[in-house]
Amino acid sequence: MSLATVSQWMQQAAEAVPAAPSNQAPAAAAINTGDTAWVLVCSILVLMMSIPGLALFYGGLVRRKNVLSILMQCLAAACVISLFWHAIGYSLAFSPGNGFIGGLDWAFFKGVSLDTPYTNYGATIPHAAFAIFQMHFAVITPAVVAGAFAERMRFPGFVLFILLWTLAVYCPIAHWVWSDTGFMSVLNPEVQGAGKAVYDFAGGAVIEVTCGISGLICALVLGKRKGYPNHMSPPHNLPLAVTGACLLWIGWIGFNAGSALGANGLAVNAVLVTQLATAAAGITWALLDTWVHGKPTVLGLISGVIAGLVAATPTAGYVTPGAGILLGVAASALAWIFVIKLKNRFGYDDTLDVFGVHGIAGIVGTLGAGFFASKLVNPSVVTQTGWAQTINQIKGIAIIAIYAAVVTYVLLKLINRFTKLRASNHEETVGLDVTQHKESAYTIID
Amino acid sequence: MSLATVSQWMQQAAEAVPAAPSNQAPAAAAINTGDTAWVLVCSILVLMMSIPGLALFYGGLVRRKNVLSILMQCLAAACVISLFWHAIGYSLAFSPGNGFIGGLDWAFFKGVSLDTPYTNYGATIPHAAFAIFQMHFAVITPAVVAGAFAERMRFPGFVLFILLWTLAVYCPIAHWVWSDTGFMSVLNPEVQGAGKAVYDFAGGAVIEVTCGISGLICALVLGKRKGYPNHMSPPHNLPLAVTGACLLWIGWIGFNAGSALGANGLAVNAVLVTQLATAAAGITWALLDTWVHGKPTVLGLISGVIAGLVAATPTAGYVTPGAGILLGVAASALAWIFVIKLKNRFGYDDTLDVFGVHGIAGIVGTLGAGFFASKLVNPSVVTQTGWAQTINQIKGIAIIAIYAAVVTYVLLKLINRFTKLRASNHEETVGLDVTQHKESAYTIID
Amino acid sequence: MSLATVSQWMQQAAEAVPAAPSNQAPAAAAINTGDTAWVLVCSILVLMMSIPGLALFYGGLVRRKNVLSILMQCLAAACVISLFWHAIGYSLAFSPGNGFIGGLDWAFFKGVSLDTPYTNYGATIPHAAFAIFQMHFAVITPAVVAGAFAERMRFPGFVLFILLWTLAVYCPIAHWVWSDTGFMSVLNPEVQGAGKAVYDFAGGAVIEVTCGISGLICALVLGKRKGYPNHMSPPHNLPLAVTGACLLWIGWIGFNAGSALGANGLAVNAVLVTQLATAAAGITWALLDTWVHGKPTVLGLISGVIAGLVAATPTAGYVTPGAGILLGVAASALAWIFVIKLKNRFGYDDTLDVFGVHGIAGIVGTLGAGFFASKLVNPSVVTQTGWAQTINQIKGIAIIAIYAAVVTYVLLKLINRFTKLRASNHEETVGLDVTQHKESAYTIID
Amino acid sequence: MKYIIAIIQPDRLDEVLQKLEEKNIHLVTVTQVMGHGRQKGIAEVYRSHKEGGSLLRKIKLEIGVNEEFVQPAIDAILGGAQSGNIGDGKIFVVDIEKCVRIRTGEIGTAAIG
Amino acid sequence: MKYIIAIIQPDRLDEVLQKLEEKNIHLVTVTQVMGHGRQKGIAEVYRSHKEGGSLLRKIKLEIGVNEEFVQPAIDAILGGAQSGNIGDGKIFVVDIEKCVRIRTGEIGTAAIG
Amino acid sequence: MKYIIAIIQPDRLDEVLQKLEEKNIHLVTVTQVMGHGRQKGIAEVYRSHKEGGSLLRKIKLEIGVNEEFVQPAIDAILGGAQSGNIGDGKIFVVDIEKCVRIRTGEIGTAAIG
Ligand SMILES: Nc1ncnc2c1ncn2[C@@H]1O[C@H](COP(=O)(O)OP(=O)(O)O)[C@@H](O)[C@H]1O
Ligand SMILES: Nc1ncnc2c1ncn2[C@@H]1O[C@H](COP(=O)(O)OP(=O)(O)O)[C@@H](O)[C@H]1O
Ligand SMILES: Nc1ncnc2c1ncn2[C@@H]1O[C@H](COP(=O)(O)OP(=O)(O)O)[C@@H](O)[C@H]1O
Repeated sequence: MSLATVSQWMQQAAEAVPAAPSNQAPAAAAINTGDTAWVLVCSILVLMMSIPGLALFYGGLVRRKNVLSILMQCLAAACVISLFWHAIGYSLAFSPGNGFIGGLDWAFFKGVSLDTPYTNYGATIPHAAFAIFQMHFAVITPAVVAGAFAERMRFPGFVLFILLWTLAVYCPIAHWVWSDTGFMSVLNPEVQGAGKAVYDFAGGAVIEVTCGISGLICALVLGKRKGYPNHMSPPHNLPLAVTGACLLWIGWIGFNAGSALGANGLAVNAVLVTQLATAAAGITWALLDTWVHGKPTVLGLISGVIAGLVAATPTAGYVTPGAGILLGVAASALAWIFVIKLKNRFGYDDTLDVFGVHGIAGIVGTLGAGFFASKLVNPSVVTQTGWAQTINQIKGIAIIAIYAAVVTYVLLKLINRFTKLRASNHEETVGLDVTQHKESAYTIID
Repeated sequence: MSLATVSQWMQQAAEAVPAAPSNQAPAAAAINTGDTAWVLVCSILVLMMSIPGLALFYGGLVRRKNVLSILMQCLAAACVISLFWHAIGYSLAFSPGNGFIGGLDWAFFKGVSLDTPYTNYGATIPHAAFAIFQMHFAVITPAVVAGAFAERMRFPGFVLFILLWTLAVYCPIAHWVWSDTGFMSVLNPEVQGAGKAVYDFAGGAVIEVTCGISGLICALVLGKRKGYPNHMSPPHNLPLAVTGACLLWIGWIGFNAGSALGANGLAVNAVLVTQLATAAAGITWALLDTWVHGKPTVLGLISGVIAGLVAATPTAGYVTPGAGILLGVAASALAWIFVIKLKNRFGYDDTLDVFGVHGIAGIVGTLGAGFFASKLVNPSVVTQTGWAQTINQIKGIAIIAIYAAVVTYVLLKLINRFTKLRASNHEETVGLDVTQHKESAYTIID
Repeated sequence: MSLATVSQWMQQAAEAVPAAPSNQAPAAAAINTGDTAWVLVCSILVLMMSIPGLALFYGGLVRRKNVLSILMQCLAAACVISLFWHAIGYSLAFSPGNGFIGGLDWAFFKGVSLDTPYTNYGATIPHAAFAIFQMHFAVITPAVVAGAFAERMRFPGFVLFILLWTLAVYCPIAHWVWSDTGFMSVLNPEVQGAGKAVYDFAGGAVIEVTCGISGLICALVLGKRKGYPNHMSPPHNLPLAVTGACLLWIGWIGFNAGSALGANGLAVNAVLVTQLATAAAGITWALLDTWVHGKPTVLGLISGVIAGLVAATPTAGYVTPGAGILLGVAASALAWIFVIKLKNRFGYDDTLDVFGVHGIAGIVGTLGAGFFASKLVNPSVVTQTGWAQTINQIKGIAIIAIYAAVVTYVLLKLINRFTKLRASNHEETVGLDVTQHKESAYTIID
Repeated sequence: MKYIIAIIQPDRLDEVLQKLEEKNIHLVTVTQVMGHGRQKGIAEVYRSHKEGGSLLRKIKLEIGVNEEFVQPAIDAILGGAQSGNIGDGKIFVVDIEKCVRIRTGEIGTAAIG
Repeated sequence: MKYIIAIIQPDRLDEVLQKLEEKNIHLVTVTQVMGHGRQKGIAEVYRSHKEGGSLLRKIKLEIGVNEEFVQPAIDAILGGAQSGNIGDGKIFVVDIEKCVRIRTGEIGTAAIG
Repeated sequence: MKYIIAIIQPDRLDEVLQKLEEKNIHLVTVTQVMGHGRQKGIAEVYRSHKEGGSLLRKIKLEIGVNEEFVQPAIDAILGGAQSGNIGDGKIFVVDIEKCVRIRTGEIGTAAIG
């Protein structure tokens, strides 16, 4: 085989995965550069949420000996899930298929145009821009789950878990709610026409509830950390956690407002709702802390901030700022009650309160997105609001929660047969950084 | 009262705060998605300046035991002022009113359209996008002031202070200079026509001078920290402060260039002036440090950078890059002289040199904005330049400074009657983190 | 001389450096706000790569006593090179001239319009936006080189070095490859017509190879650090380095996709290729580490990520995602082999592996940009691909490498006559922070 | 009165403190130190540079006790810190001449506990 | 020659150093340590987890002195560190056999100051 | 058995450890401390505030040795740490009553090395 042949073959191999043929002529006229710029920037902001945002937020909250393991998990999610999403994830989640799952037509972004829109997913931006935006949603979702089993999951098991979980949990659920053929999607004309769609603007159910429930199952299956709950160390570096929380806030604006898929009025509403719900939620938690502990804590305030961002996620493109504020307050208060008051009674160890914050606030937000959905905000999709829609939301949440719980459980049990998920006693006491990655985060002598 | 009634009532309550009716038909044609995307991105950048930018910058410079208190103050400003701005701040500052203050017509963003412009505040972007952009200006302003009384103000007093200060100091001053009815505003046809407007592109007077003067008053009223000036600790974490300064720099480009309210030539000029003035100012401080101390310090360089950013704030949309560089050098040199040479003689304790850096550089920049304002850069608004305009600027600065000083003083005295502003001796020596927030920033054993 | 005269003179001086007369009438119609917004945002992202991205990445990897020196070097590059670029750098690199170097017509951005395009460098964005975007490329390039001589170069020598190096190495090379008169530029119709152009989308050769080779020369000329290779400390703060690496990743998307000079299909392709190549490269390094050391290390993964970003740099606008993934894997694997296996044999001390990572991956990427360049991705510029083009790339790399090596060597020897480049033994053991900047990064008692 | 200085593995701190409590020894001062010893540690890897582990993280305990508590303290430390592996550390006992409780100014054996 | 080891509250460091200066004791070595004692500390709160304060931040001072400075040193420490609250800490005095000034190689009582 | 406590300049740590190795002293415990002394340090500058250097970074070494190693240890420390400048530090030698190797429970002179 001559060198030229090899090279030709390699080139063909490379082109066999074409980014997209760009000759779907006339529709191209619809592309708007302002909308495209906005969605690309938002996709960068969403990536920033995972790395370094979430990584630092979680990393600052764990012990010194486990901080690298958290950073590594977030980085691994960014690497592994990006490739997976390009390969088959996007296609499974968003390509036309049945109500439950998409097909493989868009595997390796085949047919996902670089310069023409797929009208249902953004009529004014290239289809591939939408697919990239969604890629970063798929990246952050399993990274959020990691907070539930922080400080005690072995790394090989983690990688296997996020891969299978994205395949079996995230892709289907995203398909149900957001694809144009999903069985509870507003984009599915039949479902929407029948008034059976679930409103979830940027992922209150798809991402937050799914994360919360899956995290809870992980925490239960993996068991408590040694010494929990009596001998826990405080967060090793709160400024790091605050930095992460701030970057999450910043990025989350792109997460929610980018979901408008254009630099339009809906995006503006989403920015506003996100900011106000978050602010209200942060204050709520701080006040509750003050009431019970005498002082507002920084960790409390940023926990409230996260709860508010979560609550804004499903709602930002459906409700008015006033409703957003109400939901921010409610989500933060309920998350607070759960994390501060109820959690200790149940005795499971959800390390960084993925269920308590993301799960609870995700449920509150998703219910609120139905209840408060307003035609003034989102004229195109709203056919019903109030209680009628809230019932749809409840159904949606229930189906998603049950599905996520069952499949997560099965996956954990399955993976555990191949590679131990839970760190050994020795690995846990010595720390995951040294035992899983042969590194220490900080030197202690100058 | 039936459940349905309650729910209806709640929905109405939520909608009673409508984001904006979107049926102000024809003007909508003027919205430009590129400009909208730019302003939304810039508003995110400005939020990033406060959290985590300023928070880390200040946080790294204080002692280990007070870092959380700084982070908390910046976060609290982001939460509290966002809600306040939406409720009444924006309306007071920008809605039509008399020359001194706006009305309440735009309270809760009523009538602030999501998809049509308010021509005077950006003819090509939704009115609400402008209001959001300004929200983040209102957030960062009191957060900057916090540097003056860092390490010694109790948290409850702080929250009360920023709220009242934004109401009574910031909103009026913003109205005077930036609203279309303000008595020194270029947007007020009468004022501008009479050649009496003050040129302040992004807030050299409105924000920086106001902060500097208010900070000075705070430092004087609260008194010195224990041990000042002889027993001060060095910054506890300079890399944190550098990270913050870098994020301030990054975000400030959006702050200045976003004030062009579109992705246009003015924005490009603002980016350029900001970058060059900042670079020149950083170098200036480093050279002065080298001259006096023998070495350029990192803290010095970033102090110069901040001075340069401040100097670029009022000027970025009025002057050429050449003038920007001159002003960056001048602002940095004068701030240096003040902070390094003069300050110690006065014997007040402006912890993080809010007056020395923001106040001084803000004055230099605002004067320069008048003196160097060029029709080539900003054809629409310039009616006069040079000395004539500089006199306007001096008047404007004087009025703002006196007003800010007096009202800040009154507010501090007032608040102190309800809640002690100054930390007790014990709170100060133990540190604000533990005494105000019941948390420590870092663990010291792995 | 009256005061008025002085002031007039000063104003003229300021205006003598006009940002640009804006009356090049009709072409203005071509400006697209979406494209402009995108390029401005990307230029901010590229600045974020240098400060704080690269600064933190490098800063976390050195010893505690040298972290400030790294931060200072990155900040100094941002200040010094910005001014230099505005003064003459941009003109030398991009203004029409001969094949080797540009002229001085665009010195101080004279004639670089704020609101009309220079069609060859972005037909839909203001010329000055392009010049600003390129400014940040010029800033980061010498900052990357600094990794090679970290922990041992004196600061005055450093400043002199980056200034002369940008003048004598970077500006010419950028001119060759990217200006419309460069002798290996695709924008030079003669060169491109003759099929002699080098494809380098965002700087695989211009930036990465140049950095790698120059870094290598610096490492050789300055000699090893004391104790190298046996008594080296581990990175003093890996979470800091990870934060920096994440910000590099985030910013690099803007670096590569901004090079499309618009929010278009090419930008979308660049985002996608960058993400996938980076992800694949990160995983590759982690797998190789696992294979040899038993565990995937965090430092390894982020090293792979950098290698992937480097590999995507020249290719992002020329190849398909499939080819991008292949190149990411190849670049990471080769960099790994070099850094982990070969480097120790050569016995030079390239502190942070500038040659091993940037140089090697830059070569791989630049070769791949030629070999895999696809008309589907970049219809306008591709006239030949495969081996024919790869030969061009090899020639280009060779010329650039030799030129960079020779000139860097001469500069170092020259500068050393005026100011010692290498820190003294005492300076090195005590640390550069205290000896070069009179500061310590961290306090050790609360 | 004796001053007990013990160097132990960091992951043993919790258990040692617990064992000491069990013996009614509540007052301990803990310092983070680096140990240079014959133990090699889990090899850490930083790119091309493998940390042989010349300085490893350890915890130092200091405990001032009256004579009758010396042996219980040693037993407690051994009980909590002994794993049988290289790197477990050392206990040193030094004589104290004087002990003062700062709060009260009390001196001697009454002050120590 | 005696070696004085004192554990004090972190916020007392400045005052103790000042009092020592007043007694002409200039040479001190300071370490950041964690104390395990009966003091409970200001309760810290981290979400659902309340720090009872089992290990609290303390400062350890070490001072080598000639006999005649022992009592002045103790007095200075008491003067600067005593607040009367639980957690004020302890002072231990240990005998030194030998002292060497590294700079000069001097030995004994001349070397210590 | 003696307990040697040495305060040295941070930049001397590597050399001291090496010299100790040469004398077959392998077991050392290292702590980062701050020294208050007559040395003024390289003045650090933070805006208007010049650090006179009242507390400077130092390294503390602790070495438990049998009698015959006391002098070699002192020599090694002097050899590695002496620069002749103020701030070089001190060496203190204290008597050890008892030494236990945690790993084996061995006691006394056999345990120390
Ligand atoms: N003689 C000694 N002097 C000071 N520190 C010691 C001494 N012996 C042991 N150590 C400390 O104990 C730690 C463990 O010692 P090592 O020799 O590794 O294990 P082992 O005692 O089990 O043989 C060392 O790292 C050191 O910190
Ligand atoms: N016997 C001791 N041995 C070692 N450290 C001690 C001893 N007694 C007190 N300490 C140190 O002093 C600190 C204060 O002691 P504590 O019992 O809380 O207060 P008080 O001495 O006022 O009763 C402790 O946290 C511990 O670090
Ligand atoms: N008597 C002492 N007690 C405790 N620490 C001491 C004593 N003497 C010196 N040191 C430590 O040694 C360091 C160096 O001492 P210094 O007086 O500056 O230098 P020199 O010993 O060369 O005169 C001090 O910072 C301190 O940490």
